[in-house]
Amino acid sequence: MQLKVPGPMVVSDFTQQVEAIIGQSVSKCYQCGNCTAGCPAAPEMDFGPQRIIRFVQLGLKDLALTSNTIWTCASCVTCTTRCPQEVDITGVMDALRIIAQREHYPVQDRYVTALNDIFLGNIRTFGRQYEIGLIGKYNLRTRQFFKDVMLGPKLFFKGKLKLLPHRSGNVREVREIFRRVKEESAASSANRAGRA
Amino acid sequence: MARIGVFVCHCGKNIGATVDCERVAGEAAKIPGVVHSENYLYMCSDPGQLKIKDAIRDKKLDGVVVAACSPHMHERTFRRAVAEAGLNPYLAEMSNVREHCSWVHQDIEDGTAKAIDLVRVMVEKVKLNQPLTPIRVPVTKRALVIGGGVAGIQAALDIANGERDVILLERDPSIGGHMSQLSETFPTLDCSQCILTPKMVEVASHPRITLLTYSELEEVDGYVGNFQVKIRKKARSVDMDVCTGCGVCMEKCPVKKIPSEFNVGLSMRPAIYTPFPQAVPNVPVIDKENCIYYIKGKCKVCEKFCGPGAIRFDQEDEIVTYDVGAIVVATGYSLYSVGEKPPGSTIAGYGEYGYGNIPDVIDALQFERLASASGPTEGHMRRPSDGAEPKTVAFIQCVGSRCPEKGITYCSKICCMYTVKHAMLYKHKVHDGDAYIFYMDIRSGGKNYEEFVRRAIEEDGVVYLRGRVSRLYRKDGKVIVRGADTLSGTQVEIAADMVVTANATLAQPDSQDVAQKIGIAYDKYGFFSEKHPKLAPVETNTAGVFLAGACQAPKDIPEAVAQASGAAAKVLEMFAVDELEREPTIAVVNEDTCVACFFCKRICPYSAVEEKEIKDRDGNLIKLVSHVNEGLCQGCGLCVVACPSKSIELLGFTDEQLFAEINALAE
Amino acid sequence: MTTADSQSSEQEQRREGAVGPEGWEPKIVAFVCNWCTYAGADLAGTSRLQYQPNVRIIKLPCTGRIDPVFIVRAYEGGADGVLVSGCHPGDCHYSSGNYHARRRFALFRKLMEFVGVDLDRLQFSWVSAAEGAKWVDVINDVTNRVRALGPFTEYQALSRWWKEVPDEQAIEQRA
Amino acid sequence: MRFAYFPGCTAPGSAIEFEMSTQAVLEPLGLQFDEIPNWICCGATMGHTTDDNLALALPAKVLLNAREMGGGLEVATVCAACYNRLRATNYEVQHREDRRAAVARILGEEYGGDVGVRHLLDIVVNEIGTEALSEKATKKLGGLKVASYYGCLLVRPPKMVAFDDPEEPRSMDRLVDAIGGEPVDWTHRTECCGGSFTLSKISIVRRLVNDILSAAKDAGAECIIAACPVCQPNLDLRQAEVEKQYGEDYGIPVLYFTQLLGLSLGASPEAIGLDKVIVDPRPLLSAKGLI
Ligand SMILES: Cc1cc2nc3c(=O)[nH]c(=O)nc-3n(C[C@H](O)[C@H](O)[C@H](O)COP(=O)(O)OP(=O)(O)OC[C@H]3O[C@@H](n4cnc5c(N)ncnc54)[C@H](O)[C@@H]3O)c2cc1C
Ligand SMILES: Cc1cc2nc3c(=O)[nH]c(=O)nc-3n(C[C@H](O)[C@H](O)[C@H](O)COP(=O)(O)OP(=O)(O)OC[C@H]3O[C@@H](n4cnc5c(N)ncnc54)[C@H](O)[C@@H]3O)c2cc1C
Ligand code: SF4
Ligand code: SF4
Ligand code: SF4
Ligand code: SF4
Ligand code: SF4
Ligand code: SF4
Ligand code: SF4
Ligand code: SF4
Repeated sequence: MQLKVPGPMVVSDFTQQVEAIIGQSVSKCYQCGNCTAGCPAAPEMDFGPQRIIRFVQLGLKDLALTSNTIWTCASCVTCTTRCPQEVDITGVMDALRIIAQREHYPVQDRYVTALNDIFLGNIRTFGRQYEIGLIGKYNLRTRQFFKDVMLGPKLFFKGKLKLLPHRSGNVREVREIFRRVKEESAASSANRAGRA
Repeated sequence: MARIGVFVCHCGKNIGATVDCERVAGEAAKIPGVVHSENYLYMCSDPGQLKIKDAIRDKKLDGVVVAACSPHMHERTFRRAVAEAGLNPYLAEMSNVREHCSWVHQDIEDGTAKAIDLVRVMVEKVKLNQPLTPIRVPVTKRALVIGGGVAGIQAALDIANGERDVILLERDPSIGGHMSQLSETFPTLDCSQCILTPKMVEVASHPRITLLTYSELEEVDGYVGNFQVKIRKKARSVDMDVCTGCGVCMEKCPVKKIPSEFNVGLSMRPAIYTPFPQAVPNVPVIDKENCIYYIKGKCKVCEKFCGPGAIRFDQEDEIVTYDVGAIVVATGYSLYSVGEKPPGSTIAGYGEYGYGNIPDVIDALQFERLASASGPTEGHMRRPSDGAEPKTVAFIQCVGSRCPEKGITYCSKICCMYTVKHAMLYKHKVHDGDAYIFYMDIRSGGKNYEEFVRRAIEEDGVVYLRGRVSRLYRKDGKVIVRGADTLSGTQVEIAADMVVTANATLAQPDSQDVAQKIGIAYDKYGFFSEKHPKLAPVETNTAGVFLAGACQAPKDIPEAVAQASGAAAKVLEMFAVDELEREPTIAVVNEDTCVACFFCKRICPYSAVEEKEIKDRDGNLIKLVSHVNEGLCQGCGLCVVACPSKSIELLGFTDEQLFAEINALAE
Repeated sequence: MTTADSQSSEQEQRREGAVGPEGWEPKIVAFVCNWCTYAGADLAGTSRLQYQPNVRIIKLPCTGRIDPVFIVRAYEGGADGVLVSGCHPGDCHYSSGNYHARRRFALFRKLMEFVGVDLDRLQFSWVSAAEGAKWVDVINDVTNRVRALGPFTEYQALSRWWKEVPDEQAIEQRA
Repeated sequence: MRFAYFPGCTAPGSAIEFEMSTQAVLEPLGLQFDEIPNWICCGATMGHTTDDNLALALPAKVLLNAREMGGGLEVATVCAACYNRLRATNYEVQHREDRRAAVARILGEEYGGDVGVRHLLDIVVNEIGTEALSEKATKKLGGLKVASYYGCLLVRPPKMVAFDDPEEPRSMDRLVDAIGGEPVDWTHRTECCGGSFTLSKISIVRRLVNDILSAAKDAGAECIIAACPVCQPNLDLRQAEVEKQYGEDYGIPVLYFTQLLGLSLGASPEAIGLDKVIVDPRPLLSAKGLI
């Protein structure tokens, strides 16, 4: 691996892009490694959170966005809570996932994004979550037809899964929110691109 | 009418080339009040000075302006000459026509015009100058040293060996400070007690040193050369003159289970105790909070067994007052605790380390006691929970330091070095043990320090892991250490038998009170502020008060001792003269117009402004006014501008004088 | 270093571009502290650096000693520009005097702005005892700017205002 | 005490026993929870990992709906995940001008973070208080050894959510103590269970769940209580597969804290949904004479 600095590179666009989402400067990170040390998912990550923050500091966009780390992060907020420098690492992970999806980076982990899509799709349709639909659709999308097949009945017979979704009376409003969010996010990334 | 003399210097060609000195002298002669004006090749030479002296006598001058070089160069020279001629030296001023004029301009017209202006400014000022006498303050040639750690001990000995009296004030029952708790010291590994104890004994036996242990500072009054200090000698409940230090009382005392402060809770002490066997003075104190007699009214076992009959239950605190000329503050430091801090403190503990409740997680000072031959385990490595010899030890650096979230932002400076020392001492004692150090940086800038670190790694096999530790918890009698090594980019988990945390070095918790009593500044962490970070690192902003050791910033022993000797030299310098002479350009208050708003008091950086009561003959309070202590005032003039009723003047820079100067420049 | 000839031609050039009447030269009064700027100006001298001769120094122990009235008085006395210069923040010989001075100036400048006086007529700088060259730059800069403004005729407005609003709080309210 | 109640999506489904037991404790505790009309999902983890605007817009909408109920009601919720999202939204709009403006553009309405959000646990321990609780608890738990599991979202990040210490929380332990149980001292109170991966990354989940169960067992816990409908099923539903994978035998019932609370306040086992828990707690509770 090589980091090439072609010319003046004070703060890269990518760094600024992340900072605009988290509302904080990543320059505070002094690479102590505490985030990696306490991360429950670190053993499964290709780079620990500390190195992801470093990539962001140096503007190494491709490394950061193609790592499996950002999809392996459990959003447990352990890192942010213990970071001696108050860096919002969990927020950075979110920001990277958001950017990766917006900019259509090849997603390292389709399971996670598939789940996200279906989950949010459900909210859009029903205003609320529809659990059996979530599990069913998810398994179909990820082609894991038999996964958790044993858990389904357990829940079902305990009366914990409802066959019919329950809707919020707010569904129209919810769709409106989703529509405006899309506009807003498109506008803010356009803004950011414009500034760069 | 004023009688001013003006003397214009050519400085060879230095001034003469760009300033027409004759014309300047000629123009000066035309200024009202100037009765004598001349120019000469070298005013500072003997003949030049003689001209001034002669003119003063012949023309009965009451003011002198020398238009020459910068006053920073020759003001003293000319003031001395003027004084020799019998005129008050503060009636002479200089106009800077060389550095500020001839050397920076080339056009002779411009230069001459400017020189004339500069002379005019000074003439108008001098007309309003008043005779001043330098402030002379007598010096009490006795010093107070506060704090009996290695820094205070060194400062006290140096001053005492310079043949001056010293009062050494220590609040604990014995002197010695933190150094007496250390096992061996980096980078040479000499035994701390072995090198410190002789100095402690020397203090106790030095004829020039009055040692006040178990005593606290109550109050400081006065100013440089003339402080009055009040000290509370707390009741020891033991007669110092009678006690022989036999120690029988400590053996017999039925209270046995008080955690020893000296051993940082790793052993127990009785209610009557000396902190450690080599204590100086070797006289116990009774800890009244824990003594059965003081709690319940009966016991007195110690009294019964004390052969010489030294126990005094009825002893009371005693307030003593001393006059001292200088104060050395050497109150040292305290250590951060990973335990929860009281509400209101900006410093939080480490919840992820169990707030210090895991028994085999000890702090660095506890490790020193474990490693010390005179410690609770006689130097054997035994972990607190079960006394077993730990085979895997993890050391964690920067605990609380460089951690704005939970501790402080600064680097504690000494912990990198003492941690490597700890790992090394551990490896020397447990040959088959493993020592891991979690670090962020290794800061080893000091003579032979880096070599010491390399030795630990290369020869003793200490393993450094670069990363912080996120979590500690107990499992199966081990302490699980979850850390990281950022160099390999991996998470690290160690099942350790014992963990040692290098806790941040903090100021003493009461340092701000102490600073306020003495009237010195402190930073936001409570460390005392030096006068200048580079050029006056042992002085404070308060004349006559000096700093030594870790009370100013985290320091190791060599630095603490060096600063202590520096402070002692400063004290001896002050004591080399009988009177201190200070510039008389200080503030004075007009008590008639002062309205007692004390804006001046609030703004003065030197706490030189006091509230003064004006009483009538019967002692009834008439009014309160402001008063400037001439010993403390440094003459900055801040108060003058702050005063809404224009009741303060700065001598030598009065409003009247300054307006005269400004007006002199008007067309 | 420029020769006497080129120096005077430079001066002539300057005069050509000047706003003021023929032969007018700006008059600058500099209030400086004894410990930093005064010594910095000394250093400019010992280094034989050259600068424009329009400045007259008034020495004070500390910039904290400067009363805004001094500045008003300087303008009344015909100064076209005033410079206040002291130690860098944190370096004040009296530890905090320059902070107080800076605060006062901020307020005073607000007043000037309010009255409509060009702020280039009052400048503030930090020049340490080691900054002889900086002193030269500061003086040339101040002189040039004031020269570009021309003679200070509207000072009466300022002094009138000043007499009405003598204390800091009042300025703050006013401005 | 009256609150605007946000049940969250899991309450009527996979966490039905949490909902049932919550309803069962309200009256004895003197609490009135009025459901926010037409509430919508807060977006959960999926919201904030997909779009930063969506992450705030959905919860903000919920909070605006609550505000419309009038009376300056605070929102109460039992789901730690919802609690976390709602609190985070308040924090963000309070502290970031740009986020507040974006939310206003999306919702067509200003929201400044002024609707308070409380978790039921916070309300019980800090509003009702352990002393009052101890008086109301007619059926003491008889020294039942309980490991209180807080998980991530209830206590982290402290600046946004905390009513308790982020590393060493004790609210639930105090509650257990007040109703006569014995809170065990254990190490994994706040360790992550991998909740957000419960469907997508099962291997991580199993590892983390195993750590937690084993720590509870080591500490001698007879049961675990949770305050989050993501954690509870993770520890309960997956216990069998974890046991199989790691060759352990835990059999530790994992309950919602409201279930134990309900029990001590005299609710019937049916009312608090004890039959819905996968690792059946009834044998343990009946052996203790509690049901
Ligand atoms: C774990 C550890 C290991 C270390 N190892 C080494 C080492 O190997 N080598 C090395 O060079 N340095 C080492 N140090 C650093 C060393 O301890 C300090 O440099 C040294 O002790 C500083 O001395 P001091 O006199 O300034 O302060 P202290 O030792 O703290 O002494 C201050 C004294 O002042 C007294 N005091 C405080 N307040 C008052 C008051 N208000 N009135 C009266 N008395 C008061 C205190 O009771 C104390 O006796 C170590 C430090 C630690 C924590
Ligand atoms: C690049 C650089 C940057 C630095 N920046 C900083 C900084 O920002 N801040 C800071 O605090 N420090 C800084 N320092 C460190 C600083 O320079 C030293 O701390 C300081 O100069 C040491 O002063 P000294 O008097 O001990 O030694 P020196 O400055 O070396 O003075 C020794 C003097 O002794 C004379 N001498 C030597 N031998 C003899 C002899 N046999 N007989 C007679 N005279 C002799 C020499 O000619 C010399 O004048 C910097 C150093 C360097 C190299
Ligand atoms: S814990 Fe914070 S400072 Fe340390 S490496 Fe992680 S982000 Fe950087
Ligand atoms: S939030 Fe993500 S990166 Fe941070 S500790 Fe949890 S899993 Fe690891
Ligand atoms: S008094 Fe100053 S200017 Fe005059 S000769 Fe002496 S050094 Fe030169
Ligand atoms: S027994 Fe008496 S003499 Fe001996 S140490 Fe105790 S007090 Fe002193
Ligand atoms: S009187 Fe106090 S100090 Fe003396 S022996 Fe009894 S308990 Fe100990
Ligand atoms: S000296 Fe070393 S261990 Fe101590 S705070 Fe500084 S870097 Fe950390
Ligand atoms: S500021 Fe002036 S009026 Fe006020 S107390 Fe001081 S001297 Fe007196
Ligand atoms: S001149 Fe300065 S030091 Fe003296 S009293 Fe006034 S403010 Fe204090």
